[in-house]
Amino acid sequence: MFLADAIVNKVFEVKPGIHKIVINFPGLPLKSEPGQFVNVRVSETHYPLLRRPFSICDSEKDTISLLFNLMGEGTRMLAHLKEGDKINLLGPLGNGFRINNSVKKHIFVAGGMGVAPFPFLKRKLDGKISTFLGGRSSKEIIELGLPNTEIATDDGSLGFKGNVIELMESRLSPDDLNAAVIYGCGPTAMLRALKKFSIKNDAVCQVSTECAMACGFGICQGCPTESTEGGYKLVCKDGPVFDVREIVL
Amino acid sequence: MFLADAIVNKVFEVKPGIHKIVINFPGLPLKSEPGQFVNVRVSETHYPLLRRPFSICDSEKDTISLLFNLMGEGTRMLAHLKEGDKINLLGPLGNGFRINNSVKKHIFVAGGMGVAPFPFLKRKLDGKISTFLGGRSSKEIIELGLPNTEIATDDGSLGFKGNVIELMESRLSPDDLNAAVIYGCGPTAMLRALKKFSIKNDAVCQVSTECAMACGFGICQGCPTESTEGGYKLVCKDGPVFDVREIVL
Amino acid sequence: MNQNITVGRLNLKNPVLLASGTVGYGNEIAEFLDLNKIGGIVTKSISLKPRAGNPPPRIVETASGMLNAIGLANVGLEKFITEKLPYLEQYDTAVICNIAASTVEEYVICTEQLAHQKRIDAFEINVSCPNVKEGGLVIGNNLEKVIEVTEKVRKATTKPLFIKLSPNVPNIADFAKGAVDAGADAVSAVNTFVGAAIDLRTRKPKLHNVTGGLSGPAIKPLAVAKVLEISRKHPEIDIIGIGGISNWKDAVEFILAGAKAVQIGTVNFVEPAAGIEIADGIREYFKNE
Amino acid sequence: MNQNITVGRLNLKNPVLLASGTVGYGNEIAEFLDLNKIGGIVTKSISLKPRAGNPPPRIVETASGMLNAIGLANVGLEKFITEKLPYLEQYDTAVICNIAASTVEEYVICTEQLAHQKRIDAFEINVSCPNVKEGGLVIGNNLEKVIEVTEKVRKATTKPLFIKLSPNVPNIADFAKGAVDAGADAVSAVNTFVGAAIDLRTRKPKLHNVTGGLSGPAIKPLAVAKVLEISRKHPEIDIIGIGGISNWKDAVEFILAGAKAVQIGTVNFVEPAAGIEIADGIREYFKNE
Ligand SMILES: Cc1cc2nc3c(=O)[nH]c(=O)nc-3n(C[C@H](O)[C@H](O)[C@H](O)COP(=O)(O)OP(=O)(O)OC[C@H]3O[C@@H](n4cnc5c(N)ncnc54)[C@H](O)[C@@H]3O)c2cc1C
Ligand SMILES: Cc1cc2nc3c(=O)[nH]c(=O)nc-3n(C[C@H](O)[C@H](O)[C@H](O)COP(=O)(O)OP(=O)(O)OC[C@H]3O[C@@H](n4cnc5c(N)ncnc54)[C@H](O)[C@@H]3O)c2cc1C
Ligand SMILES: Cc1cc2nc3c(=O)[nH]c(=O)nc-3n(C[C@H](O)[C@H](O)[C@H](O)COP(=O)(O)O)c2cc1C
Ligand SMILES: Cc1cc2nc3c(=O)[nH]c(=O)nc-3n(C[C@H](O)[C@H](O)[C@H](O)COP(=O)(O)O)c2cc1C
Ligand code: FES
Ligand code: FES
Repeated sequence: MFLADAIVNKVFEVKPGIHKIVINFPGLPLKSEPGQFVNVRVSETHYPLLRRPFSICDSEKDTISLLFNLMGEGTRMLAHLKEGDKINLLGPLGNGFRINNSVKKHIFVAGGMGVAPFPFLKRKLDGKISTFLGGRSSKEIIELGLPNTEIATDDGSLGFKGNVIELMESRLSPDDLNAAVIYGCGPTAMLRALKKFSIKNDAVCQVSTECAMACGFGICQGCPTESTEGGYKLVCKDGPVFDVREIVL
Repeated sequence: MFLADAIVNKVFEVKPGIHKIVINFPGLPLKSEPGQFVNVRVSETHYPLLRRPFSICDSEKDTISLLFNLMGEGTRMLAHLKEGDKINLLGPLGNGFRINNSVKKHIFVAGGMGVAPFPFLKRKLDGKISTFLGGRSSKEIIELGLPNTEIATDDGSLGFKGNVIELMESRLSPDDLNAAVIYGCGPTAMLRALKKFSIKNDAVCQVSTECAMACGFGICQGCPTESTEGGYKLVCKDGPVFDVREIVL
Repeated sequence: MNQNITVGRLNLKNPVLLASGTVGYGNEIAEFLDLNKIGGIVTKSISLKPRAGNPPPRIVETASGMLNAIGLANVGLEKFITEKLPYLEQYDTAVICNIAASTVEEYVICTEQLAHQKRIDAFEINVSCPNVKEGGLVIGNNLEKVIEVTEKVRKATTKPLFIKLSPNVPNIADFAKGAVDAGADAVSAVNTFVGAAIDLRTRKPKLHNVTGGLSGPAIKPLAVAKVLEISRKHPEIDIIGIGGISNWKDAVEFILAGAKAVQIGTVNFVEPAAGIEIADGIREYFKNE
Repeated sequence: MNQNITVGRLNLKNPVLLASGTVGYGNEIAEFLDLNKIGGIVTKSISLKPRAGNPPPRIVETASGMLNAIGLANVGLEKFITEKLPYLEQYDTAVICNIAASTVEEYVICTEQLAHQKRIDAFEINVSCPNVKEGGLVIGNNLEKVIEVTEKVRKATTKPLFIKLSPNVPNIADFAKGAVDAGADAVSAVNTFVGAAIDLRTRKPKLHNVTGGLSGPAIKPLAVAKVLEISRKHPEIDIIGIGGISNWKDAVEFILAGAKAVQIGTVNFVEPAAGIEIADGIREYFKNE
């Protein structure tokens, strides 16, 4: 695990309100797995106080990139960084996607910003990938050149009109699903529907979850998610990626 | 009085640790008097919370400039501003130097950063000006091209070896002092010595003082300085410039 | 939500009040903010005689907050009536006169002498100043004393009466109940929290008074919890929420926690026009109610 | 100042301790900071039986601070002894075992069962958790209860005993005195302050538990004032200062205010290696004494 200053390579707007930051951090890419995250110190002052967690969006040689929405003060500060600025990172953190390259088909299901971890995941997978992106409208759809992308929007402003699970349902046969692993990331409502869908179709499914975090590495107990076996699991340490059947959504 | 966003023109280091910021603020220069100050919002967040007061160092057409030391978080943030950045100012605040151009001689006495208000004051004065700059060492001496500058350093690393009051004493005759107004700005210890000197020599003397401030415009009562008549005066509203005989130093 | 509200029998054109001690007597802040657009102004605590206040330093900045130990510097009752109150005649906004005192008797005399001033719409009794030896937390942290002051001051005026509570107690809801049962129309919650800071160079407290009162964004969660405690235990009590409000969202938080109106303090030092934006933001948030 | 200090009969190689609940049982933080270079570690509050803790959300960030309502999630006494304590064998640092309980009896039983663990150098009794219904502030804000717990726990162990005080009272010095008179070797001051935050979208409290404990830089001035209050009234009492320390200057402030040692909490989440820098900074500041 690393705890160090890194150097900003570039920051740019992918589409309105959505930014990508590329950070030079020798060593980190090699140690990271898709689905893991980094905890970023966005300010050198006491405001905002806590680090901000972001999924590793992609990782190449000595750089990692993060994709983020402008939510509040922290992401605003990130968006204002410039080439050459220093930024302190802690990571890689958590458990990423379990990779099984013996399966024939990989299915990415992302709601809005949930697309973030998939470019990195794509790099580690063999076999066919299908990508389903969902959002309320075209504004929320972030296309990152993922394989075989199909899009669903609630308002029909782009692609299929309806939610992303309905889109999947209409595109995938039981045979597809039998031989596939589904990787989901997005809002809880989407993950909940995805869980139902996976169980109904008896499909293997891993989901990346989110939760307010104070530390990101297991010392504060601030990030519980209900376990299906009773009690809690910690999103930062036991997750953020869980088998969809492990947790209550 | 103004309360508005202004645009940074430039920020540069005058000498190590000492910066000048030039700010474009149409209207402000015309309304300002030497010795007045502006209260600067250095951060858009809650940290640092309070505005930071700075003397107007100089003022031309549509710009004002501030000269500052790196003290803490606030001045660090100021130093990091770039051309075109927005900055919120409140000012001009307080009572500046009372200008009487019927006197023959003006004497500037500055300790370290206390030189800040004098370039602006110089612009408003007729008659001969003598400038005395003091500091612990040459590092603390900030020369701003003021007329007839003489320098004193405690360690003798530049100019006269000794304090600035001793330097003045050795340079000025009772006649000089009779026909002059002294303007002082610097650490309290220097102002205290200057007060003694002025009283002994029966010289007119105005001093610019400092004090921790919360508001800068008279609503918090946070900036009292002891009045020689008993009770307190407010540095932000009654000052920051006082007749040296008005206040207990 | 109609902006026009009533808190403790006092009608306000909107729920935003400027807090005592953070806007003097209104004249300086009026340069930046139209007092007509504000629910009301709470004047700097007035005492029977003028007070010079504590020696400096009186102010220390802390993380997202500030400590003050002003020590109730004020012009005194007489000058307040002759010099300060007339200025507020020109404005159509509520004037709440805040009173501080060293003894129970002084609170009563002060209130009596101000009770018939037309320009005063309500009284707020400051029993919770952390920066004075007498009359501050000696009263504000003592339930019997707060009840005694309230009962006696109640007899001195028929105008709406608010008691400004100390947050430095574990059971503020009992104090609120005590005050209201003793005749207060509403409670103002809260005053500042006792804090201190030490100077590493001198090795002494930074404030001459040793301790001061903490205000600003740092205390918002603490103040919200105090309001919540009162409103959940005693939903019938009218509360004026105070502590760390710096924008309309913060103000709405207090209203959702159970406050009928709010006061803004420290933010006035940083953004003197904030009151207007806060009133507008609250109106917008509740516009469909 | 010799870094080697004694607080409440406990010898420490330096005055920096990692606060309970902010470093678990030491293993995760050990990746970032050499525990051998720290005065000691206070373990997450241990209760007789394992506790799952409160439902989420448990964390809310505030201005320069954070609210937590973890609810004492912990592995329970048995697992602590068998799985957690052995890990700390390898380190030459003080281990202070923090105990939480719902009843006076549970505190006593818990301490008894742990008293003979060799790796435990001292006990810290948490009577001041704001996030549980029983055993938290019901005890911590009640002087008689604090005295009762201290007296009884004192009989259960001969090891150094610290009582962790609630700051949510107006007279913490009385609590410190009560605890020490009842047999405590030192007091830990302070635990978190009760706070809350409301969500503007749901209009409900952001924390499932409604209120939480405020920690971080925001509370530093409040915590320093509490330490100052104890040390000025009772200079003979050993104090461990806690609250909002994020660098060595903050730590020195607490020491100048009268603390013999300090604990650092929230900063560990942001800068997990901070403890070392803080210990170094303190050493440097006091090097000529
Ligand atoms: C493991 C993990 C991975 C993440 N990966 C990404 C990512 O790749 N890209 C990305 O844009 N974001 C990601 N997030 C969310 C991201 O951490 C938050 O958006 C960010 O912390 C917001 O910081 P802020 O200071 O800008 O906003 P804040 O001021 O902290 O919050 C602004 C608003 O956003 C809400 N908010 C804050 N955090 C979250 C959250 N986790 N989920 C939903 N709403 C929230 C707040 O309640 C508030 O209303 C991830 C979170 C986790 C836990
Ligand atoms: C009317 C007035 C005019 C001023 N003009 C100038 C000016 O022209 N140029 C300039 O450089 N500074 C000036 N100052 C001082 C300036 O306001 C402070 O240096 C600044 O606020 C420090 O902010 P900071 O956040 O960088 O430091 P902080 O973190 O606030 O403080 C860092 C350190 O500096 C100390 N400090 C803070 N304020 C002062 C102060 N007023 N005097 C002495 N020490 C202080 C603090 O105690 C602390 O130790 C003026 C102050 C006043 C009241
Ligand atoms: C500088 C200063 C002076 C104050 N003076 C008074 C006062 O005279 N009377 C009073 O009742 N409250 C006084 N207060 C308390 C405020 O009215 C308010 O209760 C407190 O600051 C919390 O609100 P805030 O966080 O919005 O500032 C003062 C606060 C500050 C910061
Ligand atoms: C997430 C979290 C969990 C905590 N858990 C405990 C605990 O189990 N027992 C305890 O005595 N104190 C607990 N505390 C309180 C801290 O030990 C400390 O007293 C408090 O956080 C103030 O210090 P700080 O501002 O440095 O964080 C906890 C604090 C936090 C932030
Ligand atoms: S965020 Fe601290 S334990 Fe998960
Ligand atoms: S700084 Fe507020 S009155 Fe002077």
